Amino acid sequence: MIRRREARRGGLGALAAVLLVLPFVLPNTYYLNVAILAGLNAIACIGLNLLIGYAGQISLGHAAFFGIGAYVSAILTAGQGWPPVLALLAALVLNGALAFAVARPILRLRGHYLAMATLGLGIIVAIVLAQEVRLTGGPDGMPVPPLVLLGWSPPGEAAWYGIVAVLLWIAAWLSLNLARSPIGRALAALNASEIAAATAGVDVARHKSLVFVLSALYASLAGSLFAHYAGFITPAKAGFLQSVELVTMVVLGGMASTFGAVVGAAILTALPQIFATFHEYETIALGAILMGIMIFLPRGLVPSLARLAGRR
Amino acid sequence: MLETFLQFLFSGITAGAIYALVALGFTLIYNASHVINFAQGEFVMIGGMATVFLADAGWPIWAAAPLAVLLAVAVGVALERLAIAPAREASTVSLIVITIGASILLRGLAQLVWDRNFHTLAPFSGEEPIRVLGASILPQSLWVLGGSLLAVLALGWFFGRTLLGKAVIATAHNRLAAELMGIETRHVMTLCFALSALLGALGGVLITPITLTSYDAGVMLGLKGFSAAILGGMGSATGAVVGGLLLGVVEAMGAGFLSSAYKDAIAFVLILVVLVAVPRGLMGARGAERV
Amino acid sequence: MSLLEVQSLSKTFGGVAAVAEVSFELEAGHVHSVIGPNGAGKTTLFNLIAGAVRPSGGKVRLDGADITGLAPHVLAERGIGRSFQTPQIFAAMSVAENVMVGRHLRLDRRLLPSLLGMPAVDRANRAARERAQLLLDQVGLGQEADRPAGGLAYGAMKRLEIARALAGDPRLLLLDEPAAGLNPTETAEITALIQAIAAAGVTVVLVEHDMRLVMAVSDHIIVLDSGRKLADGTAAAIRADPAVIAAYLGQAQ
Amino acid sequence: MLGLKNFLAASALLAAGALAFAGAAVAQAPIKLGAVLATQGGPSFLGDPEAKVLKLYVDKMNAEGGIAGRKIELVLYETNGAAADAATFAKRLIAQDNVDFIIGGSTTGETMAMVPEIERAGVPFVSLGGASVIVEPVKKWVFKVPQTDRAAVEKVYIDMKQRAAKKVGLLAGSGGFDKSCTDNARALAKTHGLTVAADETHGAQDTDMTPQWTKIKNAGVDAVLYCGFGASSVVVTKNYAQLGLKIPFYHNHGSASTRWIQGSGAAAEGVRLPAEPVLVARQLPDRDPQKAAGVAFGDAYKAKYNEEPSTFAGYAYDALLLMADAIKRAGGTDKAKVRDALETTKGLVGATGIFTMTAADHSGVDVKSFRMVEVKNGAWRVLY
Repeated sequence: MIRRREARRGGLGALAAVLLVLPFVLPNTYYLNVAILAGLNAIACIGLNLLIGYAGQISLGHAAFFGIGAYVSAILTAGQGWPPVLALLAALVLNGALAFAVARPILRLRGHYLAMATLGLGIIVAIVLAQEVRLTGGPDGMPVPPLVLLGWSPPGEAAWYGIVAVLLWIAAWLSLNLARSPIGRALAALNASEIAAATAGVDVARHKSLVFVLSALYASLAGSLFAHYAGFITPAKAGFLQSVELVTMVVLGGMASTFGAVVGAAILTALPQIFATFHEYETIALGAILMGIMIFLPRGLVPSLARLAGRR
Repeated sequence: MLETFLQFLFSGITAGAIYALVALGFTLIYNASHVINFAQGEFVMIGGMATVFLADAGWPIWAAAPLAVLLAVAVGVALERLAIAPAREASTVSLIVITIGASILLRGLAQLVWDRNFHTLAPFSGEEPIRVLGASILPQSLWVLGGSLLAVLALGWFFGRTLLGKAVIATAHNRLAAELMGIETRHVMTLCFALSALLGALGGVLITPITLTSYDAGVMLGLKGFSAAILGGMGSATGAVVGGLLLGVVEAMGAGFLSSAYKDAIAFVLILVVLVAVPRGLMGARGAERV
Repeated sequence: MSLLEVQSLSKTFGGVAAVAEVSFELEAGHVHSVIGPNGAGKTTLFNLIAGAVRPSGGKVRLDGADITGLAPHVLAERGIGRSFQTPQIFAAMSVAENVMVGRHLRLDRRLLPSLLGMPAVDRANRAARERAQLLLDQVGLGQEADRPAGGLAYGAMKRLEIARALAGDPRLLLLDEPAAGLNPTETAEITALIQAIAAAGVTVVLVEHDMRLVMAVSDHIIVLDSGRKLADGTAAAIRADPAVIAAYLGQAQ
Repeated sequence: MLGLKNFLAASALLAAGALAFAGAAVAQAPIKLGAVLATQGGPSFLGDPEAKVLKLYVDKMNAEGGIAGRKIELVLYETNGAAADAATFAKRLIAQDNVDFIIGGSTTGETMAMVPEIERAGVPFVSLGGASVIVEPVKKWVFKVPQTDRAAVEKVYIDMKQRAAKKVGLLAGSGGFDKSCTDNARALAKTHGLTVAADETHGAQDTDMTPQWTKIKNAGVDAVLYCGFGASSVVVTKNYAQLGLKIPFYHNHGSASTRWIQGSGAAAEGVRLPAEPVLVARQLPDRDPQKAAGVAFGDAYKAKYNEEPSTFAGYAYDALLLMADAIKRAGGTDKAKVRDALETTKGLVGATGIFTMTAADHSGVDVKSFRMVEVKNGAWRVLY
């Protein structure tokens, strides 16, 4: 246990160090932009990892919560003139309520059936966002007013980077705290054996609901911030492919590893940028790398590499 | 009214038969390995695209189609041998990500080797619609429907009557026990991927005259096929067909009687309701977990 | 007064009765055993009592309160602990963490302090860890506390399950074949362990095939055959029961 | 120290990644043209021909000595139509590639996502997106080539009225292109004396649209406008023929390609749509100023890619023409001067229209340049 606490502190320290150094080594605002997007994805992935990695419950519809976060922020600030922070909180409440309402019936399902149910849920949300043109602007999307915090609006990439970096660090810190609490152990327990966890006194349904809501809140926060940062959103951000991308980030980085979620998000956000100049080879390279990592490091990057490093 | 209803029904059956064919491919691989192959839609795409391009190069359809199917089978075998078998110890989710990677890779290859346009094939027996009580259905839809039924019968015979098929079932139930009984589970897995690719590609050839095809046609087909397979109960061949047809008919009725803008949402709501009521799909395996 | 009262409990799976009209009472502080040939319904009986399976009919009362069909985690809260026929351990966790999960109900489970990593959570974790070490020492796994549980031998997993169940401070402990797959030395250890648990005031129910173990520790034995109760009484009485002998001899030959 | 190791490993990977995409040093001499096009996914029917044209004509212009003696260097980023990616690529073109001019956003969504960054940085920008929101209200740096989809709908409605239609049915796909078209169709119906009697939608890559057609038929409409593109536009047309419908049937310019006719076969006969001149350049009368440009463009495209250009290919060509014209008149690549020159474009004859920009109009073409065409014997015929 002591060893682990140190590892947690070391990891959080390293994360802080990387986040602090990054803006000084990145050559221009474009790189900062990629870092911000990676950071926002990472926040969503840390939440998703609580659900998939720790509790072992797959969700192929998580982009829906990201999308709802983004659209609630967009609609309330652009259409209703709400202050952005209030809109962001409203998005959290709405997403939390939605996740809570669907959690119990849906999380009774297991494995591929759960994958199907969450996938269906995500698609339904994406369809609503695309069809309700009057509210959401339809498939072509809608503009979002800038973020305002206590009368201050982040003027550019650097300020945004600061906000996202701080929130990312806090998100990781909360996730690591939860993981080593009795709740975190209960999640890992129900992941391994639901019946054994229940027999040990873990209210399985309640814990599944709890982690589902929590992961929805992470996605909602990331979505609201993304909407204000990008200044424009489309329903594609809530779609099936986006959900698959989030899951892929978590699995690629390493399941049940908070830092893995961050690394997975960073890599999958940066990779398309690296390959952007390959044009028709871009998709081939992306697919091949994804397969290669999962074949040779099936536990995901961070846990597999940590294991290799530990062996030496 | 009857005419309208019949037309919706025919539309549903046309779409449903297509979903059923794709769902059967999912079922086959799932039965042998409990892997959900997210590249299943790409097998369908390869079948369609390869046939189109061979036909464009002057090959007659009766030669182009088998060759295209053969190509898909080769891809299926390669996928199993190069990507799934080496990662046998990986978790289910990791395997899903591998197949997602494969689907991205295959799409990338298809747009490089072929192109990014949509293509079509001439219908096998003409375009003259068949009229029944004022509603109409294309002859090609009957080809697709017949193909699904034939596939179900063939699979039923394969799993129920042949030694090889029984070996597949045994492998699915308990790999270790199957190996102890002398079954080469390695080959069983490869065989299932090959068969699944064959089924998918055959479906691709049959449906292209109706739906057209393009390098990314597999995404939506894969999604709908997966939904159909789950709705019917993953692992059941009959369930795949029932799920496919039901999904198609619900979409058509939803579009016709409720709202065409929300027809996909209506279909997914139905799937959610079914899963909440019957957590293992309509015809999925029943029984309590043993502890 | 009896701790657990089972009244015409039944369970059918697809028309086949796994447990049929079984009734008995368990006296507090004693060691009870459920024996019977394979397929007699012993594990199903456990599953019914511990809430893993909902009964088709009948009643279960704990200390006079009706607990029929309650969820496993509620029953755990009421004081029922159990182990499984095939060990259900949390393989990815350490041995000590497995036991700490068993302590779940006695810990601070509020969300906010957990997220914020408040000192109270640390304190609870430390206390749970200490308690886990004590229990692991008791089942003979004290040295393995920090190893991954998935790497344990089969017999050790069975003992780990007992430690995990004890961590919840149960009043009633159901042990499903604790001695299966153990060598004679280990069986002797488990025998002593069961006696120690009972001596501490926990009511124990065993499902076990090892008759020597059963006869050595049991105050009271229930015999099941094809889902029905065949006999019910002290070890000596059961040994002399002609119906039991017939059933067992019929089985053994 | 597990976590630290994790993190070191991760940072190393990231660093390697960063190195890999650190670009080469910026060269001064050439004109840097940035482009963001949706060559993949649903809208690839737009982006794919557009990218082909840019590659073809940048090479062609360079072979002919470039613009005002300077070569053009094309920096092209491809998307699948995702607006978020387009925004990132806009930042990349501006901050990383230091481009002088940006063409793209094949779709309205991409364009609108790129606009905030482009307006902030101040780079002359010509969009290939269709919706009118792109230039209404006028944004300082943003121009566009395609006629607004509103103009296309108006052209169709005028033709419907001439055929004495009163009730119109709408059928559309679910993409942004489709939705924007139907929105206009709903809004404009009244002013053209039409009522929308049926309003149906199909999903992306749907396999059968006969339910929608049945509902439209039962609504007793006099004419139908389809808003969509790609494989779906073929399936819709085939289903129309399958049901034996005889209602006057219009597509919007999403189907304006030879590929669509080939895919639809006999079912396409009699379908009308509003098209830019490039699609039917050869049939235009010789006195039509657009004939020469259109024919030359079509021949060059066909020679290189062995297919007829769609109208979308024409958009990219015209965007290039607008850029070359503006840079020549601005006497260099000073961004503010190029922008001012763009805004004073006058009578520039392109493949899809004749462009005259003003401070109030950053689109520059009007309804007159649309031609109404009809499919006859498997080919486009100009009606008027």
